[in-house]
Amino acid sequence: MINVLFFASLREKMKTDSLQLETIENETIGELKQRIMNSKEDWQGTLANNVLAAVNQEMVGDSATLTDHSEVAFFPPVTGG
Amino acid sequence: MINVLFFASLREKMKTDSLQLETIENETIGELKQRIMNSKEDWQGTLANNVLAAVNQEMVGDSATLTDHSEVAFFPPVTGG
Amino acid sequence: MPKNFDFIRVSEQDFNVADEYQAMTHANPTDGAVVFFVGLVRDFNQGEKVKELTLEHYPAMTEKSLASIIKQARERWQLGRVRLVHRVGLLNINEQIVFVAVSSKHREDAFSACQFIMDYLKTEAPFWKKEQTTQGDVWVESNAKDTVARERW
Amino acid sequence: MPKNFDFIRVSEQDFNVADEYQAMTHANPTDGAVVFFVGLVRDFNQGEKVKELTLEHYPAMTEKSLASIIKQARERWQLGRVRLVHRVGLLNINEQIVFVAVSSKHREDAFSACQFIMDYLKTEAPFWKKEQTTQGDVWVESNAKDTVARERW
Repeated sequence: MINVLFFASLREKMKTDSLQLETIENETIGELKQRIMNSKEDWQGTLANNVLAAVNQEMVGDSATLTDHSEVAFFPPVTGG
Repeated sequence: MINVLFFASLREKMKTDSLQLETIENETIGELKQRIMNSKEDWQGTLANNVLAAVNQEMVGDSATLTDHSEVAFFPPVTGG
Repeated sequence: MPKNFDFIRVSEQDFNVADEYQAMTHANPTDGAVVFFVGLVRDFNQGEKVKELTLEHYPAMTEKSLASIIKQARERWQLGRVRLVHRVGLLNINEQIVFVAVSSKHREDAFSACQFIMDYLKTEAPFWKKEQTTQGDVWVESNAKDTVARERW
Repeated sequence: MPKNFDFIRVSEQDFNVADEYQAMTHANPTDGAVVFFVGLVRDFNQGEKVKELTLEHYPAMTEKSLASIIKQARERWQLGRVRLVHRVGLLNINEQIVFVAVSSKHREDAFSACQFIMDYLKTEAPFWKKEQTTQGDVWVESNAKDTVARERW
């Protein structure tokens, strides 16, 4: 399984703060985004633009690959400080 | 008359903190330096290098001209902060 | 306290600049320069009158991200102590949000590192602001200027 | 206190960073960024162990010079409050020498202006340091790096 977290405005758009998904071998972040967006009518387009990703609490690009038990987070550009 | 002040290491080299000198019409800072250095054996060379000048509390170059009652200050490069 | 000491705190609690400053300078005779940044809640942002602000973060990632930013700063400049405090939760106008302090033997290094840490924090650390304004609740949009500021390093 | 407020003090008295910070932020809801610099007496300078330090200045010129530096900073950046405190007289190791604080709506402006003020102060304001070291009393030599730092603005 992989654990997927959503934060801030993206959490509100997704109407959930997390998902538990099956692990797919060698899946990339870009592919995971597609899988999530395709899984529910309301989620279409939500992860398409201006979404950052972290795997195991480190920022990654769309080409990063996932392994079993990865913690994946999706969130909008950060606005702290 | 013009009032000439010396600060910091230059004051110690000159062995005085001030001089009262006759005003010479249109004298420049460069010329005043020469006049002072020539006026006493011990002062030869003291104002030749690495000396900053202020007239009426504003930094000036060697070409600035003096008027009666100017307050002239000579000092080494500053080291505050 | 060791010479090269990093301190990071992410908390709902406010911080006291006097205490933070004391922690930077106490028993630290080698660092002649200390630079601080404090960020506060402004009453206007992106054109709306702000009443209060909520700061959300990604707890498991936040300190890791801040530690990595400080580590990068240490690789670039010769630094003494670094302290970084960031608030989360509900904040009112004029409340303190973030404190970054850097000490160094050299003021140039302290200034550069403090600014670098803020620029990276603004673009990499997982915090998000939601403002309660007279026009309703709005998530703060990220600022293109912050990305530009980061790119120069 | 007016929004664009300059405060300059040259004194033998020590300053309190907490009070200075308070004066920067109290009733100041528009400035989201405050940058401070504090310079302290180091135990080593130019290779000698320093015991204490005496700061001489040119009283009639000092505040005039500092005011002119702040004025130049205000012409370049959009600033809120500026505070500058500089000590003179006898100082011990680890004592505070100088405090510069700048508030602004924009952190970039606050950082640049604070650094600009320090760079100019280091090369234009009429202060001179004499260090009492284990090797005797020595006037501090001006630093070529400070001149370079100033030239970039």
